[in-house]
Amino acid sequence: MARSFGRTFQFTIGDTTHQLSLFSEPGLYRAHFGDRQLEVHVQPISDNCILLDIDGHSVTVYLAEEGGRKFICIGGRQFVLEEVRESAGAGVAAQTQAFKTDYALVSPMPGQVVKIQVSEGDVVEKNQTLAIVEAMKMENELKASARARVKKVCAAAGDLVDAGQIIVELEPEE
Amino acid sequence: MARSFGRTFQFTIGDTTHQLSLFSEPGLYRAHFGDRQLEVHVQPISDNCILLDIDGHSVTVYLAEEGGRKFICIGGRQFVLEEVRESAGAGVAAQTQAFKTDYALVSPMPGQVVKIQVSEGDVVEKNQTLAIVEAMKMENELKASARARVKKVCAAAGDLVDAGQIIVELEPEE
Amino acid sequence: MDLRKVLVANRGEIAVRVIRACRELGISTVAVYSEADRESLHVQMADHALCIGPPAPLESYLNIEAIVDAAKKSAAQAIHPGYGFLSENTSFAKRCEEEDLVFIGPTSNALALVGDKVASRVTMSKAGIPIIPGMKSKGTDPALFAAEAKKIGYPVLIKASAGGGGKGMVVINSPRELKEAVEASMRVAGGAFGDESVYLEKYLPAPRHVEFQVLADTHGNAVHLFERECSIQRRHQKVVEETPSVALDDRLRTKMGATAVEAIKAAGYTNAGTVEFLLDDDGRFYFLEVNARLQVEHPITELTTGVDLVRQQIAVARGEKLSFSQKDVRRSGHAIECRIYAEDPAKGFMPSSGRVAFLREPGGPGVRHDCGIYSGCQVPVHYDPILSKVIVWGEDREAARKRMLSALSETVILGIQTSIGFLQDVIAHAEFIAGNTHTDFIDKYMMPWKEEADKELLQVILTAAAVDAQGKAGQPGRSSSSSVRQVTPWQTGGGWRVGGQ
Amino acid sequence: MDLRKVLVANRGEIAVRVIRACRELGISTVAVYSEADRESLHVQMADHALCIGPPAPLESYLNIEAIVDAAKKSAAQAIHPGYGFLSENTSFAKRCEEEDLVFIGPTSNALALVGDKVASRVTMSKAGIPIIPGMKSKGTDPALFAAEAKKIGYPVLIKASAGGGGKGMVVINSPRELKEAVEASMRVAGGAFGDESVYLEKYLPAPRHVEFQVLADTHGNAVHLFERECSIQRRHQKVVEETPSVALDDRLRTKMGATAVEAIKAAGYTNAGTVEFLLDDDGRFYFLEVNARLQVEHPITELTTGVDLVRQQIAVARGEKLSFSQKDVRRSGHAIECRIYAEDPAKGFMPSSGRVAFLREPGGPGVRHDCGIYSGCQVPVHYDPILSKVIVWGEDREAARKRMLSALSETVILGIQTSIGFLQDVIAHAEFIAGNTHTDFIDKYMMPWKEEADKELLQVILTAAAVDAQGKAGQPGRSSSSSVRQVTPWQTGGGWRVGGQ
Repeated sequence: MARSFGRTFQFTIGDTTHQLSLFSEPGLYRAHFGDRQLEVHVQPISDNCILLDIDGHSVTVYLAEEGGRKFICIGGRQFVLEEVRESAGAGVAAQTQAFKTDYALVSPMPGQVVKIQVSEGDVVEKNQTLAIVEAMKMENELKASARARVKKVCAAAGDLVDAGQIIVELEPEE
Repeated sequence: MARSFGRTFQFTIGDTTHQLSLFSEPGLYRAHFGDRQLEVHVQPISDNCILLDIDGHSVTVYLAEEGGRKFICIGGRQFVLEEVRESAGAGVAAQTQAFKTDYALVSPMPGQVVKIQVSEGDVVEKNQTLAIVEAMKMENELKASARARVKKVCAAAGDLVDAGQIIVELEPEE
Repeated sequence: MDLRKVLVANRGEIAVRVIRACRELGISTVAVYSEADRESLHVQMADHALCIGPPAPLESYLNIEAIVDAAKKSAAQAIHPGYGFLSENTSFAKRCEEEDLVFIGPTSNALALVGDKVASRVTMSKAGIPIIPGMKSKGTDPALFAAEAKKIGYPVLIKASAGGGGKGMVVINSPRELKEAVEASMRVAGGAFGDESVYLEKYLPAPRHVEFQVLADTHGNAVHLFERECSIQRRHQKVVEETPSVALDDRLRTKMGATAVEAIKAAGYTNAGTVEFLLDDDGRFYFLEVNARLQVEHPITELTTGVDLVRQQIAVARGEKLSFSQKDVRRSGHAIECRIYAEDPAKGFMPSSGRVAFLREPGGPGVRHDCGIYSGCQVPVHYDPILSKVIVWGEDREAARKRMLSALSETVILGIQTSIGFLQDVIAHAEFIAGNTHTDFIDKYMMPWKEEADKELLQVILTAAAVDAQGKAGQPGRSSSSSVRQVTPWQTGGGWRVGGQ
Repeated sequence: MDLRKVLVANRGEIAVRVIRACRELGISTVAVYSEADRESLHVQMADHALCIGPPAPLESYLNIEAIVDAAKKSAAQAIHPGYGFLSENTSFAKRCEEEDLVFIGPTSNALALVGDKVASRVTMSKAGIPIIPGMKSKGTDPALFAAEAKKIGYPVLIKASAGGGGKGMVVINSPRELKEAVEASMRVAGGAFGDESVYLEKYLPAPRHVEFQVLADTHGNAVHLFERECSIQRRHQKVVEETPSVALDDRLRTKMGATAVEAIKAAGYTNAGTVEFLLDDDGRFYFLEVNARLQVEHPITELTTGVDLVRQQIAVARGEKLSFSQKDVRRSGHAIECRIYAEDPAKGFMPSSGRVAFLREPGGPGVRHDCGIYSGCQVPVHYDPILSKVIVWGEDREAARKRMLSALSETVILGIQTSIGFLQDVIAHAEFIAGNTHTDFIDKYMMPWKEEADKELLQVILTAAAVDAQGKAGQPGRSSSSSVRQVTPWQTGGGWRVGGQ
């Protein structure tokens, strides 16, 4: 039996990081998850579709990469994955962090700032609305995820903002 | 007004060759057909779709290249074009010729030879069935387009043949 | 009257819907688009297309001057407004009348009456049709709202007087929230409808939302085309609609249908419209409003009655008489619609925008997909997040429900977040199966929600991702075996060596 | 009887159709595929997929052993045969019965009777149903055929006794052509059905082809679901089908429907089937054959009656009673189907194969697309050239006809030749509009045919090609103007200088 060489991958889905090792042989892949192993026959269909045969089950997977993330859809259900790469690890982690940080209020989507409800130096409480951003005709209230002090207001009503853009910088306030 | 530089194209559709010159300016193309001129705004939509605006008429054109030919579809009607290139001109002409020649019977589609109905040296009449090729469960009789003599039989029953492949070589017979 | 060219003053799936109807009638179409919509599907499908301004709705799809100008430039004889945008805008309808453009909808007078939610509440109340307790005049002064709220008791609901589609609607549970909510509602109403007046009514926490489709010609004939049950909502916007409603028996259906026709006649309303009711579990119903436009959910009525509503709209606009009367209207089977929004149901239905990297549409018997997107298109941030609608017909509710599940499972929209997975869970929910569809359905049964993969599915997802990542560096050869694929059962452990160890 | 897993012994659009029906019923599906079909759509849609052999049909889709083996390996309880291939193969049905696999179709006995065209001619003749003059026994000896042809007079028609779909059918105008034609027909019949016996009957040059859909359960109940008019044919294969037929009035419809039910009962036939008639312009009809399978054109019956035929097939196979009787069957509106073949109508309908570089499916209200292909798929040379079916429903024939034209105009299949343009010309033809649909329609009105572009369209095509070719070398910038696109009228001459001059 030929020895096969594998490659280890790490993907995050939401907040969770998953790891697997993939071994490839002609017409066959083996995926290892710790002590569990999956044997997979892969039939490429198109740029956005592969057909997997796993244990006699046929699974059609639709996939696309967009903005550095992998969108994977099976049975009409979509999952968004980010690959954690050794070199790019820090960057990805930092970006993920930016969305969760307690010390900056960032816009979770592209949109237009409707209203900023705080000023520099204000102390804000957890769940207090700091700003309102409109996207696709919906107003979205952006709330503080913890008690904090406003360090700097980085956007004004009417500004167009990108996803991930900092709107209000915060600093710890005990 | 800036001088614009054009490029001349030749396309064949069926047996007819058409020529035009195309001039491009920012956001606008001008196509010249002899003394007639078309001004066209082009909006690329995707790899297989462009949107033309011609004289206020909006025309969505679907296109793809496959096997060296351009497939162009407008309003559910498809046209197949071959570009005649200076250098490749001879080759294209020769290939086109192969389909029309009186001196070889070629398979017009990929398929399987069911029967060869002639032998070397036979004299065949116009419209005489020389061979039967099956494709997609349909038998297609291939007939002589003129009176001729069989020079060589190049395929046998059971052979898989490609489009354009010579099945029977013929020579003039008066 | 002969109509040969219609301008469609809308975008997305509804513009596509109207363009198709016109094409079938031999009417040529003019699309209008904002600068953000140059590559949009509706632009590709029309016979003519004109850019009417920058992305902001007020400068393009709500810009009456630009649209009237486009109609004149393109020699269009009529304008179909779709839903949203200018569809219920009295000034626009009036302007069309003045410019001798046929507005495919009610007259500006009828629109003014029913389009003013407060005025129509008053009208219906006078006609003896029950309305929800609340203000019978609109306003902008928060004190006015506070007084009325105090009188009828919290919770109350703020609504845009010119509104629709849930825009500007805010529920208020206590006096503390009132001022901010009134302001927010006014802001949204002003932006969306060009009219910032709002009003307040009693908030019924969990009614059903049942509406009747009506059609009225300009010769005094009016019919209803039965009801649509639209109770499944998020952010006061409908998500799932079905017909018939499980909550109506034939007696109640007949009564509500007759009331709907009465209401529409009382208002002097013509063309297609919808009379919305709130219905409680005791069979009491309250007039809510008239939607003076083609509704997003009109296809479920089309699938069960066989009446093409856009075609009827055009016939009425041409001055034709209705070709059928109430007794000719039959319905059969059951239809369900799911709206596919560009949004993330796991994050409070936050809108999502960007590029649709790949689209696969559902198909097959009884499945209709009214779609405004295509593989590779951009979903702009400026407009309603509705991407498409999956609509199914089945012999009965259960057949339709299963067909919807199947259709959603084959719908693929990659590159942005959508509600497809969430909708599958709604349709598969035991309470939905049981027909317990009230307006609080999503809050009560669906929240919080997340796309969850069990361990096996998760492993398949990760494997696919890894194979894809690997593939970018070079795929292994395709299987060349011609025998039945031999796959061993799920293995644990085994003698495989990790490369490098 | 509880069915949990069904093997679909077919490919292409019909396999997809059956898989969808099973999915809606909660039945899991097993696809089988030849080596040429590894990437086919039906393989992608099934829950399980097994390769059953090389591309040649006899070694895969007609390979009874391989299919029965696949059913056992995958623990399928039933087999749906689709149409064509083994769908009317008595040995296969018998083998399934022996192996305790449910064959979703008639019993092998009924199949043997109606599947033998000659035997069923005899049976029907005895039951007093009119048949076309010709042989009442099959054969292989050309002398036999010559004698019968001489007796009834030329032209005559050779048909495969086990056949269907026009395979092996040859019209003979003179004794000279007879021998070659009989041989060709036997060869095709042998290849397609595994049975090379053929027979001969009088050729009616221009009848209408009208068929009745029937459904019979295993409890003695049978109904018909009205007719389908299938007269538009090329190479004896249907191209356009519609229902209702313009040639039937209600009296004739009732009479033919009752005859169809009688015929099916006389044959002891169960499950879905079709009784085909030839109809002349004087209202005389002749029994042609029973198609003992789901027909390609079944969707037009589904759209007008609301009955899901595949679901009914499965219910009957489960041993259920029909849930409705003849008086419950209602039809409404008009439906038309166009078959999209991979073929070149400009070259004698020569099959086309290769890669589908791009697919755009038609959509919208009343449009159904039963499709077996996708963007990027290969169309193999080994099988029937049917790619998909565009099916439309409309309130009446003219509404359906216009909808079909609209749907075909938005269907795009690039990279291979298809019949889409040809079909548009059929549907738009004055004789089609007038309802003059006879089996010689295509020869009489459509031939020769070529996709023709007028001068203006030709210039647009060439411009698009040139822009595309140019684009490969670098596109000019997108239009950055935000104003209404200003386009001058078609210009002739002008001051533009050709580069280099």
